[in-house]
Amino acid sequence: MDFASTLPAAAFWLFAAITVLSGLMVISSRNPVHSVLWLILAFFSAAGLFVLMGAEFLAMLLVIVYVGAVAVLFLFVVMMLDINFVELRQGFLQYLPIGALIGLILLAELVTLGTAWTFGSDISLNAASPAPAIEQVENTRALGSVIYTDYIFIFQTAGLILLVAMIGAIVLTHRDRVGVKRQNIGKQNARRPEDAYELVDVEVGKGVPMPTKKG
Amino acid sequence: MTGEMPILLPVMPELIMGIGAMLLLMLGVFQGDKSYGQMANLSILLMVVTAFVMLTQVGGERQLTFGGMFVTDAFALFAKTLVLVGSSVAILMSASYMRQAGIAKFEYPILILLATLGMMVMISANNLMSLYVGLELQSLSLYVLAALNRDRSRSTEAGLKYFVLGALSSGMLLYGISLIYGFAGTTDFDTLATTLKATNGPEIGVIIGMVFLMAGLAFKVSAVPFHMWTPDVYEGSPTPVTAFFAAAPKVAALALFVRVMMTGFSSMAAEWQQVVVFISIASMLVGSFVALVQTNIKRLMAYSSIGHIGYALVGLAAATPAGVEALLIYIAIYLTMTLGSFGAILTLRRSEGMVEDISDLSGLSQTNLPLAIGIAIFMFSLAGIPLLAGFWGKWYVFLAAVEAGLIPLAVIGVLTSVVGAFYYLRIIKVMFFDEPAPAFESSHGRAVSGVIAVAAIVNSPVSYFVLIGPLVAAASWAAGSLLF
Amino acid sequence: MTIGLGHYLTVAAILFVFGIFGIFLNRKNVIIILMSVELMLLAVNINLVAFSTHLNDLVGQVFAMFVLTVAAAEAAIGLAILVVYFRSRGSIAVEDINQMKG
Amino acid sequence: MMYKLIVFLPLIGFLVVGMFGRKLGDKASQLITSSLVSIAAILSWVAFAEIALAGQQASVHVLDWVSSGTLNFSWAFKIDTLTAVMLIVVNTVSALVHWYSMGYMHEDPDKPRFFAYLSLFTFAMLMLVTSDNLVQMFFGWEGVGLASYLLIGFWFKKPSANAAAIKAFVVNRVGDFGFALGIYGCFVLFGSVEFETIFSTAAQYQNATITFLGHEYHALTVICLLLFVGAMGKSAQLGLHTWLPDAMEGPTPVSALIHAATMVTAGVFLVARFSPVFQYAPDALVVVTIIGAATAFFAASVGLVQNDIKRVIAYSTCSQLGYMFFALGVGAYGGAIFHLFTHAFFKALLFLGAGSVIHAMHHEQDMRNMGGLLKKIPLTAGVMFIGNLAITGFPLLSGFYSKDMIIEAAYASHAPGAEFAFVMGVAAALMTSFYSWRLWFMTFMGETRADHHTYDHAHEGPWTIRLPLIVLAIGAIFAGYVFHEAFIGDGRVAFWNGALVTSAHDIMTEAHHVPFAVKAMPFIVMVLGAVIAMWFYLRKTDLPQRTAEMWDGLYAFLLNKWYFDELYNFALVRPAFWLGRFFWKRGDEQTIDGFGPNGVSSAIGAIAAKARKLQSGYVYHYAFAMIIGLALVVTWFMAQGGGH
Amino acid sequence: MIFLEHYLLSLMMLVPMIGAAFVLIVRHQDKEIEKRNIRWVTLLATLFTFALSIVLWAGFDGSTADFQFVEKYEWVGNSISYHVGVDGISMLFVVLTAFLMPIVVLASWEAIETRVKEYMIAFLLLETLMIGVFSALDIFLFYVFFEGGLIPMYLIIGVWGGLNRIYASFKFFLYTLLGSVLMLVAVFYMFIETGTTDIPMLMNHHFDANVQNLLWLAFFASFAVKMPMWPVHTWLPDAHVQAPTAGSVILAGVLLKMGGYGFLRFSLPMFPDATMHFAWLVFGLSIVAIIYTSLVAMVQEDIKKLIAYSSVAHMGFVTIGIFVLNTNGIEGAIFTMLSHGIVSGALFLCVGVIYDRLHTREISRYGGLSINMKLYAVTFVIFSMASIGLPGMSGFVGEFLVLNGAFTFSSWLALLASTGVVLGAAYMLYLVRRLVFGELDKDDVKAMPDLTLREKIIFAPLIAVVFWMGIYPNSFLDPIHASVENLIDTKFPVVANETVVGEGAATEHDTPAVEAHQEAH
Repeated sequence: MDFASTLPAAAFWLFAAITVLSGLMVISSRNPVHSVLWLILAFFSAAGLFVLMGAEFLAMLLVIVYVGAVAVLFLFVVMMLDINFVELRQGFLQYLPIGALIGLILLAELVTLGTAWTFGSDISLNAASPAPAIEQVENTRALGSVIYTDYIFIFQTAGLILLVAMIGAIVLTHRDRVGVKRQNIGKQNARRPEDAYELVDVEVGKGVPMPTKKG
Repeated sequence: MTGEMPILLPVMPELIMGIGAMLLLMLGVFQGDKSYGQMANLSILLMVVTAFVMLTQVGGERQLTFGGMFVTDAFALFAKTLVLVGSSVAILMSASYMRQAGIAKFEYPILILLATLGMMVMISANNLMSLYVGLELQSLSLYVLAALNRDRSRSTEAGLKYFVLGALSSGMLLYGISLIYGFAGTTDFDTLATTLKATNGPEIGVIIGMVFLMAGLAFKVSAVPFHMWTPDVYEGSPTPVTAFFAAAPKVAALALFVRVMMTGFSSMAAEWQQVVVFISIASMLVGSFVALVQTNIKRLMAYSSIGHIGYALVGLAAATPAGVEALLIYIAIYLTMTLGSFGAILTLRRSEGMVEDISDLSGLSQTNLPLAIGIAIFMFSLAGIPLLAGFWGKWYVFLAAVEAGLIPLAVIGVLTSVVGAFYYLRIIKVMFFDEPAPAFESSHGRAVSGVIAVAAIVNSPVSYFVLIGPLVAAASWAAGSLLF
Repeated sequence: MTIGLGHYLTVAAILFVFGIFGIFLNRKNVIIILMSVELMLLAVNINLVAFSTHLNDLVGQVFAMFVLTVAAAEAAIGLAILVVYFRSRGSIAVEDINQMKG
Repeated sequence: MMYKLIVFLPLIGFLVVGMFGRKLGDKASQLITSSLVSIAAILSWVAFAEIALAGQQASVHVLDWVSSGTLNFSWAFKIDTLTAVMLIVVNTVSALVHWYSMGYMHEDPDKPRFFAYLSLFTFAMLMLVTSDNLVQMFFGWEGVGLASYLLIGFWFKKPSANAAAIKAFVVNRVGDFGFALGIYGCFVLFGSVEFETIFSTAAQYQNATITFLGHEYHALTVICLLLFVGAMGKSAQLGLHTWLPDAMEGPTPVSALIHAATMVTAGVFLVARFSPVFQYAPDALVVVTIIGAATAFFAASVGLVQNDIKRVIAYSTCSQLGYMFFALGVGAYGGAIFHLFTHAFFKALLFLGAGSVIHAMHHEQDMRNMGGLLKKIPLTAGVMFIGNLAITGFPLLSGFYSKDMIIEAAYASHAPGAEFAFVMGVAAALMTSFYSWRLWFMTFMGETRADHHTYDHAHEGPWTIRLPLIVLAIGAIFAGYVFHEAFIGDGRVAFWNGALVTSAHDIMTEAHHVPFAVKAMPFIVMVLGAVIAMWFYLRKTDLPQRTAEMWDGLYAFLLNKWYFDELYNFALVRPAFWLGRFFWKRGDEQTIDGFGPNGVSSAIGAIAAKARKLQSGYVYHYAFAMIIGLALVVTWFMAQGGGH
Repeated sequence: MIFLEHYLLSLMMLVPMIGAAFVLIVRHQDKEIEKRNIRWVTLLATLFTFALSIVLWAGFDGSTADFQFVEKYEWVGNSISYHVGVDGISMLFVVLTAFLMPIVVLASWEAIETRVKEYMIAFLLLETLMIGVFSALDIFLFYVFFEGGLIPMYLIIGVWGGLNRIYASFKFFLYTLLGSVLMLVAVFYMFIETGTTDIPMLMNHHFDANVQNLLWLAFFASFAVKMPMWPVHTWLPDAHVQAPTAGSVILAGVLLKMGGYGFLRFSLPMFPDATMHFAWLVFGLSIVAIIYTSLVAMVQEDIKKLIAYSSVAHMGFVTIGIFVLNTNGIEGAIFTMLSHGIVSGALFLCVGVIYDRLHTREISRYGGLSINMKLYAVTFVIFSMASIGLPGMSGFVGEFLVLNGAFTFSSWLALLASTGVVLGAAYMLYLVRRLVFGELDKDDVKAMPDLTLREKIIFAPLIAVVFWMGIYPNSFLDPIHASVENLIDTKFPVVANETVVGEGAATEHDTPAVEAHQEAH
C-alpha cells in the first residue's frame, strides 16, 4: 500500500466522516446556533471532498459563498429572531421509527445505486464540455471558459434568479418605519408664512375659535 | 461552439420579457408604490408585446439555440401563449384587490413578469440545466408572491410552507438530475433520448433519477402525493396571487413535464407511464374526495385543481401524440375555467371584507344573476358536463387514454369526475337553491367583470361552435412538434 | 482500497437522506429545515462533481456551480419569508405553522 | 250499416250524454240514451231475423286498428247467429233496463252519468259480441269491465261500493291476464288473431305443440285453457267468482243488466265462440266441465243461506253460469247458449223484481226485514214467481228447456268429468229450487218483519218499472218454448249455421235420448226444493234457525262463502300490501338507497373526512407524504430491477 | 318548404333557443306584465316548435328506414360532425317532445310565480336539448345533448321543487351522470376502433363479440339509469316528487324515454350479439321492476310517488319489448313510450291541478273530488284507465304489442310481465278511489274549484291523443314499421324464440296452413 494512494483515501475517509457526522449534528442539535456551526463544518469538509475530486474552484466557491455568506446569513437570522430553544416536543419519537425505516430504505436504495454505477461504453461521448487535461488547463480556467460562452443562457438566468431573490427579500422584509421624521428640504423651502400661521381677530369675551384645518 | 455568437431570434420573447422586466423594475423603483396601476398596465403591455413577437414565430421550424439548451417549437409557443394569457389576466384582475388589501406594491407585477419569464424558460428548456434554472426562477418568484401580504399571518404561512416544501422538491429534482447526469452522461434532452434509445433497457440509475425528477415536477403541478402544499398555499395567498398560481405555473409545469417525458425519456415510456398513472389516479381521487368536505372556496379550488391535474396527466399517461394533444386542450380549457372562477371569487366582497366561504354565495342568483350564471358555467364546466367547454377536455384526455389502452384509468377518471361533480353542484345549489345572503359590493372593478364575462362566454356552449375547432387544431399542431 | 465513485455517491446519499430526515423529523424550528435543504443541495453537488470527475466532463461542475448560486438565492428568499413569518406570528416553531389545514 | 248502427247508437248515446249530460238535463239524457238503445234493440231483432233465421252471415270492416309486423287486426264486426243471439240479449235487456232505470233511479241526482254508463256498457258489450277478432273482443271485454267498475262504484261515496268496484275490476283483470295470454298464444300458433283464420286453420293444428313455461304442451289445449281463464274471470267461475256478489253494491238495474244477463255471460260466449278450437282440445273441455260444475254447486250452496236479496240472486247467477260452462264442457254448445238466452230473461226479471222490492222498501235489501209484501206489490210478486218457476225449470217455462237440456247432456256425455257435472248439476238444481223459493217466501209471504213506516209506504213503481218486468216475464215464460227447437232442437244445425260446432249427431242428439228417470230428475229435485223451502219458511219458521244452530260449522262455512274472500285476503291482498311496504321501506329505502346512492355518498363523505385529516397543516406531514410517495416509487422500480 | 326540409331539425332546436333569448330580454317596469310577456313568448316559441314538428311528421316518409331530414356539417376535426336526422324510431319522440312543451308551459302559467324568466329559459333550453337527443346522428352530439339536459333539469328541480328538492336534484344529477360516464368510455372505445362518431356508420360496424359485451354493459349503465330500471330506479320517485309539475311531466314524458331510445339507437343495432347475450338480464330486471315497483306503488301515500313508481313499472314493459327483438315487441315498446309520455305526463298534470289548489300531495288529504270537481274527476279517471292499459286508449296498444312480442319470445316472460297488468289496475284504481271517490268530508277540499279554462285547454289535446292512439294507432305505427323491420332484419335475422310451435300436424298440412295465412292477409 503506497503512500500516493493511501493519502487520498485517508483524506477521503476523514472528510467523508466529518461531512456525514456534522450533517447528522445539523439536524439533531438542540441549539440552532450549533446547527449552523455544524453546517459550516459540513461545508468545509465537503469542500475538502471537492478538492479530492479535482474541483478546486467549486471547493473555493463553497467556502466563500456558503461559509462566507449563506451560513453567516443563517447565523444572523437565528440571532435576530431570538428564538427560544424549545425542547423537543412530544410526537418526535412517535414518527421516528417509521421515518427511520423509510429513510433507511431510501438510503439503502441510493447506496446500492451508487455502487451499481457502471461506466457505460459510450456514455463519455455524451460529454457536452469534455474536461481538458488538468495539466493543460486548470479547473478554474476551464470552468471560466465555458460559463460565459456555452452556458451564458444559464448564467444570465441564474442572474435573474438572484435578482428575484433580491426583490423578494426587499419586498418582504423592507418596511417604511412609521414615525421616523425625515427632513424634506423641498418642503421646507416651499413653506410660506400663510401656511404656518393665521391671524385671528379676537373679540372680547369670545376667546379664540378653534383654528380651521390647514395643511 | 465555444466562442460562437448564439442565435438570439428564438429566444427573443424571453429577452424582451427579461429586459422589459428590469426596465419596469427601475421605473418602479423611481416611482414608488403609487405607480402600481401604471406598472400593472405596462406589465400587461409587455406580455402582450412578447406574445406578439412570439407569435410571429408561428409556423416556424423547431429551433435550438444556446448549444441546444433552449428550444422553440410549436409546443413551446402554445404553452407560452397560455402562460402569458394566464399571467396577464392574473395581473389584470389584481388591481382592486391589491389596493384594498394594502399590498399594491409595484414589485408585484415585476415578480409575476419574472415568474412568467421563468415559466417560459421552463417550457423551452431542452436541457436539465435550463430546466432547473427556469424552474427556480419561477418558484422563487412564486414563494415571494405567496407571502406578499406579509402582515397577514396566513399569507406568510402560505409562503413558508410553499417555500419549505418547494425547496424539498427541488432537492429531490436536483438529486434526480444528478443521477440522470451520472448514469446517462448528459443533461441534454436530445442526447438523453438518443442515449436511452441506444441502450437496450434503461439503466436502473436513470430510472431512479427520473423518478426523483418526476417527484420534483409532480410537486410543481401539485399532483398527489406531492400536492399537500396546494390547499394551504391557495388559501393563504392573496386571492389574485392564488388565481395566478392556479393558472400559469400549472401550464408551465405541465408543459415541462410533458417535454421531459416525451422527448428526453421517450424511450422509457413504459417506466414513467406507471408513475404517471399512479399519480394521476391518486390526484383524481384526492381532488374529488377531499374537496367534498371543504367550506372555503379557495381551498375547494385547490383540491379542484389537484383533481384537474390528475385528469390532465391522464393525457400524459397515454404517452402518445394524441395524449399530449389532449393534455394541451385540457390545460387550455382549464386555464379559462380557473381564471373565470377566481375572477368570480374576487368579486366576493362585503363591507366587512373579502369572504371566502361557500355559504357566502347563498342565493347569489337572486342578488346578482349574471354573476351566478357565470359561476354556474364555470362549475359545470369544471365538472365536465357536456355543453360546456370542460367536457371537451375530458373528452380528449379520456379518449387518448382509451386509445392507449388505459381503459381502467379512464374508468376511474370518469367515476371520480362524478364524485367531483358533487361539490361543483353544491356551489350551484348554494347559489340557486338557497335563500339569499346580503349582496356583494361591486368594487371589484371592470377588469374582473370583463374577465368573468369573457371566460364565461368561452366556457359556454358557444365554445362548441367557435372555439373548439381552432383549439384542437392548435393543440394538435403543438403536440406534433414534439419529437417522438 | 481505492476510493471510487461509489464512495462519493454514498456520502452524498447519506447527506441527502439526512437532509430529508431534517425536514420531516424536525419539530423545533424552521431554520433547521432550511439548513436541511442546504444539506440536500450539498449532497447533490457532491454527486454532480463526482460524476463530473468520473465522466471527465465539466458539465457537472458547471451545474454544481449554478446549484450553489440558486441555493444561495433560495436561502435568501427562505430566510426573508421566515423573517416575515416570525414578525406576524412571533414563533417559528414548526408545530405552530398550521393555521391552515384540512 | 245497420250493424254499425246497432253497435254505435249506444256509443253515441254515451258520448252525447257523457259530455253534455249536465247541460241537457236529466230528462233529455234519459230519453236520448234509452231511445238510442231501444232503437238498437229493435234493429237487433231485425238483424236476428236476417242472420239467424235467414241463415246469413255478415262481416263489416269499420277501421284498421293495429298493424305491426305480421300482426294485423281491425275494428270489424263478424255477425253470425251466435252474435245475433247475443245482440238480442244484450240490446233487449239493456233497453229494458234503461227504461226501468228511469223509474228506479228517479231520486238519484246523477242520472245523466248513470245513463251514460249504461250506454257505455251496452256499447262495450256489443263490441265484445260482434268482434271479428280476439283483440276487439278483448276491447269489449275490458270495456264492459270498465263500465261494470264505474257502475258498481256508481255510488262512489260508499266505501263498500268503491271496494266492490275495485275488486270487480282487479279480479276481472286476473282473468283478462289469462285471456291476453291466450290471445298471444293464438297469434304464435295461428299467426293471426282473427277468428276467420283461427277457426279455418284450427284443424291443421290439432296435433301441434307449443312450448309453454318451458315445457311442451298440446298447443290448442294451452290456448283454450288460457282463454278459459279469461272466461272464468268475467263469468265469475269458482276461484274468480268473488267479485260478483260484491258487485251487488251497484244499483239494481246494473245488477240485472251486467251481472246477470249480459256481461257475466261473456265468458260463455267466448268459449262458445271458440268452440271450433275447443273441440280439438278435449282436455280443456274437461277442465271447463269440472270448473263449471263445481261453480254451479258451490254458488248454489252459498245461495242457500244468504240474507241479502240481491246476493241470493247473484249466487244464483253464478250457479247458472256454472251450468252453462259444463254444458260447454260436455260439448252442448247450443245448450249453453240457449241457457244463456233464457237465463238473460228470467235472471234479469228476478233482479229487476228484486229491484222493485228494494225500491218499494226504500233501499232495504235484507230479506230478514221483509215479508208479506205480496199484498203491497202483487205485480212484482207475480213476476218473481214466474221468474222462480223459470229458473227452477218448471215445465214449459224457459228454464225447463235449457237447464234440463244441460243436465241431460251431462248425463249423456262420456267425457271425463261429465258424471261429476251431472251429479253437481242435479244437486245444484235442488238447491236452486230451495233458495229461489226461500227468497220468494221470505220476501212476499208471512208476516212482515219490516218497520211499519216502510211497510206502509211500500208500493209498486211507476210504469217504467212495471213495463220491463212484464216484458221480461213474458220472455221468461215463452223464450224457451219458442226457441228451443232452433237452439237445441233439430233445427240447430241450420240455425247456428257454423257459428257453433254443431252437427246432427252431437251430444244434444244423445241428450234427447236419455232415460226418462234422468229427464225427470230435475223436475223431482225442483219440487223437492220447493217443498223444503215451503216447510222451512212457511210452516216451521223456526226451523231455519235451529238447523243453522245444529249445523253451525256448515252454516258459517256457507254463510261466509266457503271463506274464499278470507282466503284471498289472507293469501293475496295482505301479502301484496305487506310486500309492497316491505319492498318500499326495506327494499328501496334501506337496501337500494341505503347501499346505493345514500350509502355510497355517506361512505365517500366518510372517506373524504378521513382524507381531510391527513391534510394536518403540518409541514413535516406534508414532507413525509412526499417522501413516502417518492420512496414507494423508487422501491417499486428497485424491486423490479429496472428492466434489466 | 325546401328550406324547411333542409333545416327543419336545426330549426326546431333553434326556435326554443331564440325564444329563450327573447325571454332573456323581456323587460318591463311592472313585474306582472313582464311575467305575462315572458309566458306568452315561451308559449309562442313552443307552439311554433310544435308546428314545425307537425311539418316533420307530415313530411316524414314512412316507407323507408333511411334517416330523413338529414343535416351534416363538419365540426371538429374530421371525426366529429354536426349530423342530425330522424328515422322511424326517433321521429315520433321529437314530435312528442314538441307536443308536450306548450302543455307544460301552460301548466306552469300560474303555478310558477317566482323567477319566471329563469324558469322559462330553462324549459326552452331543455326543449332544444331533448330534440337534440332524439335527432342526433353523431354519438358525440348525442352524448352532449343527453348529458346537457341534466343541467336545466337539475335547476328546475332544485329551484322550483318541493321541500326536499336538494336531495332529489343531487340524486337525479349524480345518478344519471354516473351511468352515462361509463357510456362515455365505451364511446371512446368505439370511436377509436372505428375512427368515427357517426351513428349510421357505427351501426354498420361489427364489433368483436367480447368487446360488444363490455360496450353493451357500459351503455346499459347509462340507459338503465335513465329508463330507470330496477334497481337503479330510486332517483326517479324522489325527482318526481320534488320537481314542479311541469318538471315531472317532462321528466316522465320525455327524459325517461331517452333510455329506451338509447337502447334502440345504440345497444341493439351496434351490439346485436351482446344484446342477445344479455337479453335475459334485462328481462330479469324488467320483471322485477314490474312486480316490485307495482307493489311498492300500491302502498304509496304520495300521489306523485305512486305515479313515479308506476312509471318504473311501465318502463319495465318497454325494456321487455325492446329486448324480445321482434317487430311486435319493439314497436310495442316505442308505442308504450309514446303513450306513457302522454299518459304519465297527463297524470302528473292532474296531480299539479290539485296540488296548485291544496299544496299537498298526500293522498289521504283528498277524497271525493268527483263531487266538487266533476270534470277533473273524469279527466283523472280517463288517464288512469289509459295508464292501466284499457283497450281503446293509448296504453293498451303498446302493452299488447309488447306482451305479444314477449310471448313469442318466451311464455314465461309474458306470463310474469302480465302480472303487471293486474297489479297496475290494482294500484291505479286504489289511487282513483282514494282521490276522486269517497265522501267529500274535508272543508278545504270542498272549497277547491273545478278545472279552469286554462286547465281544460291543457287536458283536451291530451285526452284526444290518448284516444287517437288507442283507436287508430296506425297513425303512429306506420312511420315506425320500416325502421324497426330494417333493424330486425339486418341485425337480428335469427332470434331464439323459446315459445316454439311444435311440428304436430303442421307438417302434414303444410300447404293449407300457408294458404290459410295468405287468405288471412
